[in-house]
Amino acid sequence: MTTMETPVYAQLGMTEEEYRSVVSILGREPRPAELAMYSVMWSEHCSYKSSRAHLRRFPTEAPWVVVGPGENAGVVDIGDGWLAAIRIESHNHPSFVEPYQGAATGVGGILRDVFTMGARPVALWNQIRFGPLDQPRNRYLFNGVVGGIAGYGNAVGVPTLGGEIEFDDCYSGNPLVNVMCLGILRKEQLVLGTAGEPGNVAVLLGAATGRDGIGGASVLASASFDEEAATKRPSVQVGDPFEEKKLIEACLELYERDLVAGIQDLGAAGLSCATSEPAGRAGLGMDVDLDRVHLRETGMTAPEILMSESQERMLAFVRPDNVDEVLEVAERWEIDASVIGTVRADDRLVVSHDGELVADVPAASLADDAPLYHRPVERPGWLDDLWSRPFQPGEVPVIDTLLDLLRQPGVGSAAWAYEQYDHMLFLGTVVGPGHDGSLLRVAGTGKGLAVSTDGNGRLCLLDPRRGSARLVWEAALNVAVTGARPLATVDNLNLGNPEKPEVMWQLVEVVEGISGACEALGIPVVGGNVSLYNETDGADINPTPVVGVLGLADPMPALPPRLDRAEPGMEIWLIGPEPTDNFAGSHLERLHGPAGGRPTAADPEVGLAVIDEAVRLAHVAPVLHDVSDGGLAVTIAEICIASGVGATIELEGTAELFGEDPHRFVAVVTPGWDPPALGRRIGVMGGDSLRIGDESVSVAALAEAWRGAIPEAMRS
Amino acid sequence: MRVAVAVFPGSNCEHDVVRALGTLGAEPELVWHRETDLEGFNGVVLPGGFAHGDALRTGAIAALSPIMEPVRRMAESGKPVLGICNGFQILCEAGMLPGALIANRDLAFICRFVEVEVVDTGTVLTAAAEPGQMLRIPLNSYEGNWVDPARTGRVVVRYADDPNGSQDRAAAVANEAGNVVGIMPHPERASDPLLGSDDGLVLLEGFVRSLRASVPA
Amino acid sequence: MKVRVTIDRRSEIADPEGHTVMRALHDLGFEDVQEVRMNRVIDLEIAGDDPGEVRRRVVEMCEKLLANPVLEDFEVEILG
Amino acid sequence: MKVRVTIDRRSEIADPEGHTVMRALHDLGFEDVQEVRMNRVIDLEIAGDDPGEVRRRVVEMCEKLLANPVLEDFEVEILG
Ligand SMILES: Nc1ncnc2c1ncn2[C@@H]1O[C@H](COP(=O)(O)OP(=O)(O)O)[C@@H](O)[C@H]1O
Ligand SMILES: [Mg+2]
Repeated sequence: MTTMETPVYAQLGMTEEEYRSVVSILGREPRPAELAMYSVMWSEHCSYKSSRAHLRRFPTEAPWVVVGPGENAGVVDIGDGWLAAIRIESHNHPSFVEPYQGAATGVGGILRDVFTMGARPVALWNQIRFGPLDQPRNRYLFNGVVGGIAGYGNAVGVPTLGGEIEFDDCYSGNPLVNVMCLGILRKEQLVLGTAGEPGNVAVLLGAATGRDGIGGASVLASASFDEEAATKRPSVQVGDPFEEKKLIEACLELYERDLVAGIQDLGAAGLSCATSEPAGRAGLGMDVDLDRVHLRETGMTAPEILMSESQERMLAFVRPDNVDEVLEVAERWEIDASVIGTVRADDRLVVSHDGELVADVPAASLADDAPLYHRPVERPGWLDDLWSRPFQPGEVPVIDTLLDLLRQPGVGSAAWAYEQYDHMLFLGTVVGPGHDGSLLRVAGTGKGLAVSTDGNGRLCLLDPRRGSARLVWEAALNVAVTGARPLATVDNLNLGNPEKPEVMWQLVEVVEGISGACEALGIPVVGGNVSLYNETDGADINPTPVVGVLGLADPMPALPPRLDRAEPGMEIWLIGPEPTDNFAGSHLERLHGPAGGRPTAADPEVGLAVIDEAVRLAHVAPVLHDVSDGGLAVTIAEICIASGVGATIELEGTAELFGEDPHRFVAVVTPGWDPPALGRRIGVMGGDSLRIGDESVSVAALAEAWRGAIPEAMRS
Repeated sequence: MRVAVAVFPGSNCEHDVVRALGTLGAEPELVWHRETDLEGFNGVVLPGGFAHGDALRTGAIAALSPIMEPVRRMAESGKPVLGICNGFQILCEAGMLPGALIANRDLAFICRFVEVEVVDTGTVLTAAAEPGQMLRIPLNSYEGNWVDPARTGRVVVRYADDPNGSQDRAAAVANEAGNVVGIMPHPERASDPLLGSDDGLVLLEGFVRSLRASVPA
Repeated sequence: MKVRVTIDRRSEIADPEGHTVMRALHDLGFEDVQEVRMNRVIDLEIAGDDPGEVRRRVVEMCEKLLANPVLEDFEVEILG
Repeated sequence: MKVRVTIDRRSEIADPEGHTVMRALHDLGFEDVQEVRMNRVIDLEIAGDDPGEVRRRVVEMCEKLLANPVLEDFEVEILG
């Protein structure tokens, strides 16, 4: 019925006003294929129409930035002729529809963003969030997502070094699945997503095109989520890590042999995006012949081919005299390739199908003329109420509280997940999952690259600006405890419905928080992603920005700190500011009830001094571990568990032991060292129990609680 | 002392194997799976990964690759042939080692260090180890559960604890002659203390020693 | 009772594994293979002797766990 | 021609997948399930119109690649 009345543009998710601007760009009514292209390119997911204006706030420049936001991945110079490429993406809605394939195709997509730049992907991370595991549906989603990440990442042959897992009611109807990838490349191998010059030939590489994802990822990620989800199911994309592996190797060979002028991955918006963006960036146009696209299904229409989100495809732009060689490389790696177009000297994107013209539009207009919304922004009225009700725990039983915290699936060991991921491939993982930041050695340079990602929806609900700034500081400190200095940031802004002014306010605050912290740290934002409409049946998720900080350890410590290197007799030091009595957003608060209060703000001056100290200590201390989820007591317990040694701690008080204020870390050192300025000695390693004040618990009992956290919850 | 490291579409540990063997004085060379001639090599390694995406059964398609003909000839003439992880699976599928590898008992991919014991030092992989020697080496597989209905396999390395349901706790298995060996954990990943262990070196050294003793094909 | 459940991936959903197997068959000289789809069979032994009731139970199992409704169709066959 | 190959893991060989599924079914309250075996089906489309010849070809494919004689038995069914 509705199809009779609803205009096609509206069925494709376009507003009337957007439709009118297409008409005015073209000077006529669009043809069906043209409308299809504009609708996907102008979706929220592809055009950032609600967020773009605000993202300009990010600091994006530094002398070491080679490519900032705007390309498929950010690229920074790490010296000795090497570059690092990094990017983060979300696959939230597809993972809710089909957790295994949703997560798997998310991994596939982020890998393509990185090897599109000429880089070999060397490591993956994931940041995943679900509702509580006592609900079977959440267990199903968690299991499927971890399975999909493992299934794809392992088979494609890129190690997954970790990430983070958070559980909260607000994700029950809307899990978050973010994935991040790091690649490295030689300077001369950098490739951009440009069509190059007129006459260049477009070669489509990889999987055959089917009806996958039509009305899929970009539409799914650009509208609210409700029961209608079921009807969107037929478009589920299926990942093929084997195809992607061959595609990676083939593309890297093309770059090495200097056979491509530019290349673009096919992600959301498929061919529509992969043809128009590179042409638009070059200020040129392109002739595209859809009859030459290798298809998986028969009877596909032009709009379907243009909108298809079939995975594992790349579009390479090649000088005519190199085409044969490119096709040979493809054949040797056993991937399909077809020549589908030629770059034009003017700015028109001209598409034909079945021998007929189906589209003729200005190429750049699909990206550049996308709508830009300045949606209303309003601070939520309920915030003051939340701030006025801080959680005040008073004195708590230390060991029972510690064990309760260790049993939380969001605090206890994540080994259940990361032992399903190959995290050792390439012999580069010096510090892998289960520590703070990951540390990879860069072969032949004496350097290390460190990465940490952090998110905390609850903290950001209570204060999106302070919360998101603290994420940057936390990630930076995590990188520093491996001996690396922060170099660049990527961010993934997972938020609710932008048509609500409160959600737009959260967006603005989050951008401000991240920007402020990055400026204080002197690091640029080199890329990111925005995922909006994370709401189900009208309820928005907590604002959940995720930040990833990349750091460079130069030189890499000879023996970088690890949690498992504490030995009896070593001293335990706490470095950082005195605690406050603020538990807003902490795990102790989560244990006891609703969120309340206003989180402590980061202190840039202290933050920088602490980071300096961490980098220095990373060259001498066997163990460095930052104080975060669960507070100091959990930090110490994790060192005891990993090292299999007890400890005696001479500290008391709920704030000292369970507070989660920023800028604090623990160092375990051999006695007689040079004490740090911001530090105090808080205890000593030894025995087989952890003793805090006059309470104590065996390390075995701590380990049992901590290791069992997720497995027990999954069995429930 | 040239050793071929076979590369199938979907292999991913080939560079790691080259690096580890290279530091031990061998001359490893990558060889694409379509190669039909391994003349001049003293031995061959089938590295880990997901050849052909593990489609159908892990190792099944790779076992029929052109390169498996010369690999088989090498094995028959007594030269050292080593399969690591996916390589072990390929050797079983090719019928060059007894049994087959099925999904892990708990139906999850396992990536972590495991303890193993060398129980047979009479093979090309274990020649440099002591009988009973305990090693800490990473396991990294979904189909690491070895079954051998005919019970003809020669178990040469055994898990200290059973991580995956493997028959006889087998972590490595050899043919009767001891020159063809498949191992599920990755010795090349335990080749540097900075990465957590160098216990795999004693195995790779045994293999390199066997290469040295082998005359090129 | 013995029950056989056949679970087929819906034809519009990509089947990369089937595609890889087809390529391998072509490589082995079986060029007459035009399509390969990988599907699953689950054989169950169920306590009970009322075929209607057993079928109802198994359909419920398929809907809850055995088949993935997003990707697959299933068929239940009572073997007796 | 459409051909269906059913590949059954022999009953004496462990089936961790079937075992896991059975446990999951028990957890969901389907306690009447006494055994679960996971097998696979390969659906092929083969050029040719002589059923005998097509069957011969497919049996050859099974022997060469599709089934592993150490673990599995196979059955070929011409669907037409
Ligand atoms: N939150 C953000 N912070 C910084 N850069 C961003 C953010 N969101 C998007 N970007 C940048 O905008 C560009 C376009 O992103 P997108 O269209 O999603 O790329 P792709 O098609 O490769 O997924 C990218 O360079 C990305 O890094
Ligand atoms: Mg991209």
